[in-house]
Amino acid sequence: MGIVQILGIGIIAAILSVTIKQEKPEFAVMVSIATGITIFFVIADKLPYVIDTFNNIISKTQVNMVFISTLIKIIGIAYITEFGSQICRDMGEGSIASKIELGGKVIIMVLGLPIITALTETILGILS
Amino acid sequence: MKQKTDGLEYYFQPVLDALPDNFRKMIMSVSKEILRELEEIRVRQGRPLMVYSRGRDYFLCPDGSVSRYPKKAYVVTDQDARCILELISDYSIYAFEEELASGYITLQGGYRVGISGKMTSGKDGIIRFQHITSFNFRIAREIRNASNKIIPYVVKGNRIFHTLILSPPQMGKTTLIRDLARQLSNGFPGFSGVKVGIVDERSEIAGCYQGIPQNDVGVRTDILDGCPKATGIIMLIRSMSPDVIITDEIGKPMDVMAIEDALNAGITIITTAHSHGLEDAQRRPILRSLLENNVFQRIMVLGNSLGTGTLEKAYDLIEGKELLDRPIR
Amino acid sequence: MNIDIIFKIAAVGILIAVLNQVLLRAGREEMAMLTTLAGVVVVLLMVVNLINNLFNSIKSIFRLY
Amino acid sequence: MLMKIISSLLIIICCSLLGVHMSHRYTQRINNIRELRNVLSQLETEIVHYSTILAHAIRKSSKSVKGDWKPVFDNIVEALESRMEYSLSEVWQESLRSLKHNPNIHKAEYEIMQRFGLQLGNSDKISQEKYFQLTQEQLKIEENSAREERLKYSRMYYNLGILLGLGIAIILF
Repeated sequence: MGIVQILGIGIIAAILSVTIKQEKPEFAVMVSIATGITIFFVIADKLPYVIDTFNNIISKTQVNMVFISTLIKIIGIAYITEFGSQICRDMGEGSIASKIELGGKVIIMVLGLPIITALTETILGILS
Repeated sequence: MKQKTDGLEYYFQPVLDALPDNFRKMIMSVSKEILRELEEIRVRQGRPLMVYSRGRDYFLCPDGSVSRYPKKAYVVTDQDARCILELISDYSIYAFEEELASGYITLQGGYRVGISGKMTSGKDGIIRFQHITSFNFRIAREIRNASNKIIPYVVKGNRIFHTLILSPPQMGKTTLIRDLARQLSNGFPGFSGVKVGIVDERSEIAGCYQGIPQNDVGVRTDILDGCPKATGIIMLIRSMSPDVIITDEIGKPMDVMAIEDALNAGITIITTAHSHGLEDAQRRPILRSLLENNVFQRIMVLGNSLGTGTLEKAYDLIEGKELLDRPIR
Repeated sequence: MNIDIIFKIAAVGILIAVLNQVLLRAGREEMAMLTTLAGVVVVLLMVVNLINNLFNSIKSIFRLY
Repeated sequence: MLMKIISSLLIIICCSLLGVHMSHRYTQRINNIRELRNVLSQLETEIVHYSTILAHAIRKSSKSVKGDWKPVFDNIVEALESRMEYSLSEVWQESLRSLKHNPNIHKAEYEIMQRFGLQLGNSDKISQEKYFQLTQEQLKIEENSAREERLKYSRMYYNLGILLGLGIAIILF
C-alpha cells in the first residue's frame, strides 16, 4: 500500500513542479524538496522497525554493538547527504552537490575509523 | 459677518449688499437723520470715504462717527475697490460690458453706481476700463406723489398735454417723472389710467434690474430699458402703442426726429432736459428748434428756491401765458 | 501524511507567477520583483520548517546525536 | 475545516473588493474630468453668449454634475448668492480645498481648476472665452492621460486584488 502512496505523491509533485518550472524555477525546486521530505515522512514510521529487527539479529552474534550503531549512523548520514546532493543537482548546482557528497564521505570515514582499526587488529591477531 | 439691517436702512439695502463688511458697519453706524436724507456714497481709492446727505458732504471715520474734516476719515484701500467692483457686478464683470462702457452699473432696486478710473482703448477701438478706482453710489428715493404739484398743469380732464420739464441736474426731475408715470398709468381720482411707455436709456426712471422695474411706475406701463431714446420711441410706438411716452434728458438731434414721429402718431410726449430755465433752453439749438415749432404745449421749470424739486415756473405755450405766479414747493 | 504542504507551495508559486505577469503587463517591474521575493520568502519559511522536521526525525531514527 | 474554508473565502472576497475599488478610482477620475469639461462648456456658453450672472450660470451648468465636483459647485453657488465673500477667487479656492485629498481627483486637474478659478468672471467676454478654451484644452490632455492610465492600472489593481486574496488565503489555509 505504501508504494502507491509514495508513487502518487511523487508523480503529482513532479507535474506541479514542471508547470511552475518555466515561469518560476525557484518554486519548482521548493516543490521537489517538499515532496522529498513528505515521501521520507511516509517511510519514516517503517524505518525504526527495520533498524530494531536488524539490531536484534546482530545482538545474537558476539559482534560488538558499537559497530552496529556506527553502521546505522553511517546509513543515516549517507541518506541525508544523498538527499541534499540530489536537490542541488536538481537545481543545476552540480559542484555544490559534489561538495556535499565529499563532506558526507569524510564524516562516514571518520565514523568508520574505529571499525577499521578493530578489523585490522583482528586480522593482525589472526596473522600473528 | 453680515447682519440683517433693521427698518430704516432697508430701503437702500441693495446698496449695502454691494459694499464690503467694514463699509457696511460704518454706514449703518451713521446717525439716522443723515441716513434718511442720504443721496450719494462716494468711494475713491486712496482717498477718504465720503457721504452726501441734506446737500452737504460728510467724511466717514473708521469708528462710524461722521466728521466734516477728511483727516480722521477712513481711507479706501485698493482691496476695497476690487471687492466693490466684484460685488456690484455680482462677480460677473463680463455681464456688464455695455453698462461698464457707458460708465455706470445699475444695482437691484434701480440704484445706479457711477464708475470711473483708468481707461484704455482696445484694438477694436472700444474704450474699456483698465483700473476702476472710484465709485459713486446714487441713492434714488422713490418719493410718492412728488408729481402732485405738476399734475393739474399737465392733465386737463382726460387730455394730457405734451410737456417738457426743464431742470438743472440733481433737482429730482427723474423722481418727478417717475411718479408722474406712475400716476398717469395707475390713474387718480378724475382720471382713468392710460397706457404709458417709458424709454429708460440709463435705466434710472424705472430702475430695471434684468428687465424687471424695481420702482413702481404703474400697472399700465411698459419699459424699454437701456435702449437709446431715438430707436426706443419708434419701437415703443410700433410695439406697445402707448398713449403717453415718457423719457428722460433729451439732447441729441435724432431725439427730436423721434419725438416728431411720436407726435404724428398722436402720442403725448413728456420728457425732460438739462437747463436752468426757458431762456437758457432757447439758447440751446436742439431745444430751440423744438420750442419754435411749438412741439410742447406745457413747459415746467424746476429749481431749488424752496428746496430741491420746487416748481419754479409753468408755461402754457398754447395761450402763451404763465400758469404760475409764485414757485410751489 | 500531510501532503497539502506540496500543494500549498505549488499554489503560491503559480499565484506569484500570474501576479508577476500582471504587474509586468502594467509596467510595474520593480513591484513584480518585490512580489516574487515575498513569494520566495514565504515558501522558504514553509520548506525550512519541513527540513527542520526532517532532520529531527532522522536524528531520532538513526540516533545521530 | 469548514471554518477554514469560510475564512479563506472571506479573505479572497475582501481582497478582490479592495482591488475593484482601487481600479474604480481610475474610472471615477475619468468621469469627473468629463463632467468637469461639459460643465465648463455650458458655463462658457452661459457666460460668453448669454452673459448671465455668474451665480445663475454656475447653478444652471452644474445641474448635471453628479460626481465629486458637485459639492464644490453647490458651495460656490451658495456663497455667491449669499454675497458673503468678497472675491470669487477666494470662494473658489475655499470650496476647492475640500477636494484636495479626494482620491478620485488627481493633482493635475485640481491645479487646472485652481488656475481657472483665479480669473473667472473678472474680465470681459473675449478674454473669458480665451481662458475657457485654454482650460478645456488642458482638461482634454488630462483626460487622455487619465484614460491611458486607466487602461494600464485599473486592470492591474483588479487582478492584483484577486491574486493577493488567493495568496493570503492559501498561505493561511
